[in-house]
Amino acid sequence: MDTDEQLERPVPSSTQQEKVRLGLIVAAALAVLTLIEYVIAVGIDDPLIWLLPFVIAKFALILEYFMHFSAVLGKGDH
Amino acid sequence: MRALIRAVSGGAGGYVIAAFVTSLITGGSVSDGVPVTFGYIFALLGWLHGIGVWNAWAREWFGLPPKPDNAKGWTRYFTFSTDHKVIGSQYLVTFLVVFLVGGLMAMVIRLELAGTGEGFIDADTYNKVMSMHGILMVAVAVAAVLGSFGNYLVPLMIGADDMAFPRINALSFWLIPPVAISLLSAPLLGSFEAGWTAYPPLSVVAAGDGQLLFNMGVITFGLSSILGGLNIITTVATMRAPGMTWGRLPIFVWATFSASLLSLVITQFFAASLVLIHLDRVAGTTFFGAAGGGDALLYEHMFWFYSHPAVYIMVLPGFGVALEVITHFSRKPLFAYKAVVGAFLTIVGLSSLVWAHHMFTSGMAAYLHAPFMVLTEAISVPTGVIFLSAVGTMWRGKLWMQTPMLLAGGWVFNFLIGGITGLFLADVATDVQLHDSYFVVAHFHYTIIGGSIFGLLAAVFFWFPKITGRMYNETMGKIFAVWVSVALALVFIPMFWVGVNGMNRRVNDYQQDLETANNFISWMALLLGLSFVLFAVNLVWSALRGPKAPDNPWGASTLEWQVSSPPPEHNFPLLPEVVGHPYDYGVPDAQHAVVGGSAKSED
Amino acid sequence: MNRDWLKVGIIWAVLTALGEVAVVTWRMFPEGYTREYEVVDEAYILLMVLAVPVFMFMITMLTYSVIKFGSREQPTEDGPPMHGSNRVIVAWLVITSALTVGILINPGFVGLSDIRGEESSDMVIEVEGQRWSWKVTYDNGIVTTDELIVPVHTRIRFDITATDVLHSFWVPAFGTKIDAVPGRTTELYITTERTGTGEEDLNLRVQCAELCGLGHARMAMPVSVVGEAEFDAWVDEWLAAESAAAEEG
Amino acid sequence: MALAAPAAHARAEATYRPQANRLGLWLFFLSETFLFSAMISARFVTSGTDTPEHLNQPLALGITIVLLLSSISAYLSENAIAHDDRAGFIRYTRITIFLGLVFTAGVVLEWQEALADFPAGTIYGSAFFALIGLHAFHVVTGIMALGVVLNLGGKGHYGSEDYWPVEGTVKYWHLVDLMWVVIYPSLYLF
Repeated sequence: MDTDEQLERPVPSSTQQEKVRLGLIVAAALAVLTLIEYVIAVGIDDPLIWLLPFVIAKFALILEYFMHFSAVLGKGDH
Repeated sequence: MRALIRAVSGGAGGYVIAAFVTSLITGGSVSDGVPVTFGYIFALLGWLHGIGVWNAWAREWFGLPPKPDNAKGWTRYFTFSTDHKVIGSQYLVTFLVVFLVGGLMAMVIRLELAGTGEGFIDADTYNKVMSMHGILMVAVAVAAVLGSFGNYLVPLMIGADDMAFPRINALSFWLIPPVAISLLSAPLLGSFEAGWTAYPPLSVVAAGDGQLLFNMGVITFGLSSILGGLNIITTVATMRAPGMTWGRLPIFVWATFSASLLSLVITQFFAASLVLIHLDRVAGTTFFGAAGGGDALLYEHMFWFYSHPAVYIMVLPGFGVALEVITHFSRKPLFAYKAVVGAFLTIVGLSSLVWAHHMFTSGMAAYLHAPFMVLTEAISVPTGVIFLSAVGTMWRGKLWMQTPMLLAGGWVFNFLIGGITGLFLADVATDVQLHDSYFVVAHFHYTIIGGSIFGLLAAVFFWFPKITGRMYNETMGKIFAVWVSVALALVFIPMFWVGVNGMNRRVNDYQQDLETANNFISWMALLLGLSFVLFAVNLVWSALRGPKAPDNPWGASTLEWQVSSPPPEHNFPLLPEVVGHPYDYGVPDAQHAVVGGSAKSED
Repeated sequence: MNRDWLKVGIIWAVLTALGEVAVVTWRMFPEGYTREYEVVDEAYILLMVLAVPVFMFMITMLTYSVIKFGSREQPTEDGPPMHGSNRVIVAWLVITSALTVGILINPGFVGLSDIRGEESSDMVIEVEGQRWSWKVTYDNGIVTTDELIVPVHTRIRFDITATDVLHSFWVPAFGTKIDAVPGRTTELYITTERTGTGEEDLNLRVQCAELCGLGHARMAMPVSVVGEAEFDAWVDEWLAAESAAAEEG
Repeated sequence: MALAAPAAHARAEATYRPQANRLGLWLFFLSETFLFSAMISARFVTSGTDTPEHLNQPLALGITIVLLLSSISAYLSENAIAHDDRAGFIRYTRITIFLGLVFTAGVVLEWQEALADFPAGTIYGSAFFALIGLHAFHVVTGIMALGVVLNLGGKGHYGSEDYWPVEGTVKYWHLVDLMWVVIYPSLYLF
């Protein structure tokens, strides 16, 4: 699996530390988004429309950085 | 056989122990909702454990070496075999038996309806038989072609040695027997009267716990469908032989692929809606109870979001079989191959957007009527392409009128009637009168029997030599093909008439003036039922005593016919190499594939 | 090849003509009693008229191919390699799409607006379904459970609900139906046009059309469409009987 | 299967497997998404965006954060085994399981309060228990799967060349988190 990723990316850069840092940054972003969500929900009546962008953003972050969704599209056919 | 005995005892033991322990904890009766639920879950686990999931698979999860059951000969059909050909045969035999059982129930229904009043059976029994006939036949239509021929043929046709996930494949078959057992035993737990559609509140308030076994059985069946669909999609996407591009896939593979796409995603909606019914019955939730603020229409939306596309899960493989048979027996390339593939995928996309045409009279918001009518009728355009392909392929071909070809012709005729009468139900003005009448009964029997069951019958005869290695009896086959087609028309054409004349469906009694017509239908139904005796005799006798079949009795071009009958254990001694279209009949020097390892470079 | 097409064309034209004559002369629907029923009947016949040529084309192609090109023996050579030209496919798509658009407009949208009609009524009748009987409440307070009596030439709105499970309010001779849903009130409009009684015509009955359990098939009650004078007389009689009963009690 | 197959098939297996596994897993996720969509739409159809007043908001925010943290540790454990850091893998997987158990305990606590305030017989309660129950079922199966890979990883299975079971399990764990991203606002915030 790793070899596949290396084939795709020209620079064999992703060392363990760099990936850890990336993961922590994404997680921090998720935490911040969640807290903002909570604050909005407490502050505003009927906050559906305001919360949707946050839901979509969190969804996309997890899908892309934690689950590597684009990898499955890139290697779809053989 | 040992595995099967272990499985049965595991299932029975699991049920008894779990139900008993749960009833002790809840302090209620063993036949209450909660004990039945847990009993079923543990029965399922016990069954799977016994059949070999533990030995062949789960041991790996704990770092133990797996102990696959390497049974040979006929006993391997009773084990957790991962050979897609064994699994395909298991599916086929199971569903043919279920089909015949469901057919017997249809006979019981027609016996009751031969005259007015309560004659043959009482209303409660009638509702049970009617519900059972419905769900068994729906299961047959969903999985008979897809599960059996899909499993058996997809790897062969694309030049693979097996499915992508052989163990998941075995699992998806072995989930079926518990489903059959739980459905058949549902009436024993009390009334089971809500039909296969299980509309709440009836399915929630109905006394007796047959509904619980129905819910869990159907959810398990859904799981099996989802896993099967997932497997076929992955297999087609990743296991194709070198040179087998998407544009060279046999049309049957495209058909199963499209049906699998649908079954993968939409089945979850049926599962979810039954989970909600189950919770309403067992856990005291109130999704569908008006008193607690629930809404019965929610179920109808969720249910039809599955059950309308499910019709295409049923008929798409049938389309594939019919076109496959027609092209081989016409000795011509499949007419408009690319357009047909496009039509399949369009049907997949559109079919999940049309569900509410089942609800024109349900009391849903009036503004939904027009869009759903438009979308529903739009689906007739891609379906029309299939018909174009069928008659275009036959036109000026060299038609060989063997049994499979006769049945494929019957498929065109019957599905045509089913499709055209569908327009009357998609149109709001006619649907408000015809909905829930016998017109609907006739329409969907024409659609499902025409689209799916005739595909199944054609497939059975077409691939019988490949699967069993023996030829069926051609004369008996031809008599059956003509008999079943004629009897079908005699049963269901009059049903359109009684529907238009005011007879509603799912009744054990009807108005006096329709007695003659119903009596006629019942006799013709008996005739239709008898034709399957001939079918069964032909298959059983031929499988045991029929003459040996050559590898390619039809002179067909696709890959499964290039190996021995029945195919060797790993399908192809060497990976085949695909060099051309599957159906290039009449094209000089055309070749579909190089099989057997003879060296030839791709050009 | 051209001769094949000529023959197919002739057979198709003859079969279509016969089919159209049959569809127009043999009215499949029995007589109805409302304006809505006529809308349904017309839409049904129009769909039949449009379906016949399509059906006959497929049947002609199918049987002609089998008879002309079919053989009991295994063919020794292949047919011509026709893969299907884009022209044929496009033409087919255009024709089927045009037909679809045609039936969407009429009877589709036309029928949809016709069958709904105006949202006004001369009379409102409440109907309540329960297992396994119907309860009818008129706007003047009359309650019946054994028959539904409506005046002729009247636009009536039915307010329908159910107390236990789903039912469906269907009078086959009225040409329309709607479900009775617990917790909801659904509305159905009809305009009566002819008189008749449930004894003469079995399709003049309120029939439950949604599976509701044991007594589903017999959840029916007769319907009478009567002249206005007769209806008024029935109302007076009923009210008189009620007040007499009230005095006695 | 593969062991008994001739050489040609062994070759085929080696080239196709990882790709097939990954595709299969994503198809399964797609299917799961439809299940969750069905349940979430049931919540909005029956009870709109209503929420009762008695919801324990701090607890819900707390378990949301816990689940998010467990996603990070799952990410770190996959990353560790991909670089042959077995000790890190074991550490982070243990943390993930622990956080998953904390989340489950939070749900149990929450249900005890909820049963009193809005029982299953109310329409919001129906949606609440069904949806959280469905999610909790996935959490529990995820914990079991993590337990299996932890056990096997501890026995020396997996390495940078072959860690598909870890990858699959961790992806499943992220799916559980992903669904919570939608369920949490649907039930508590909207």
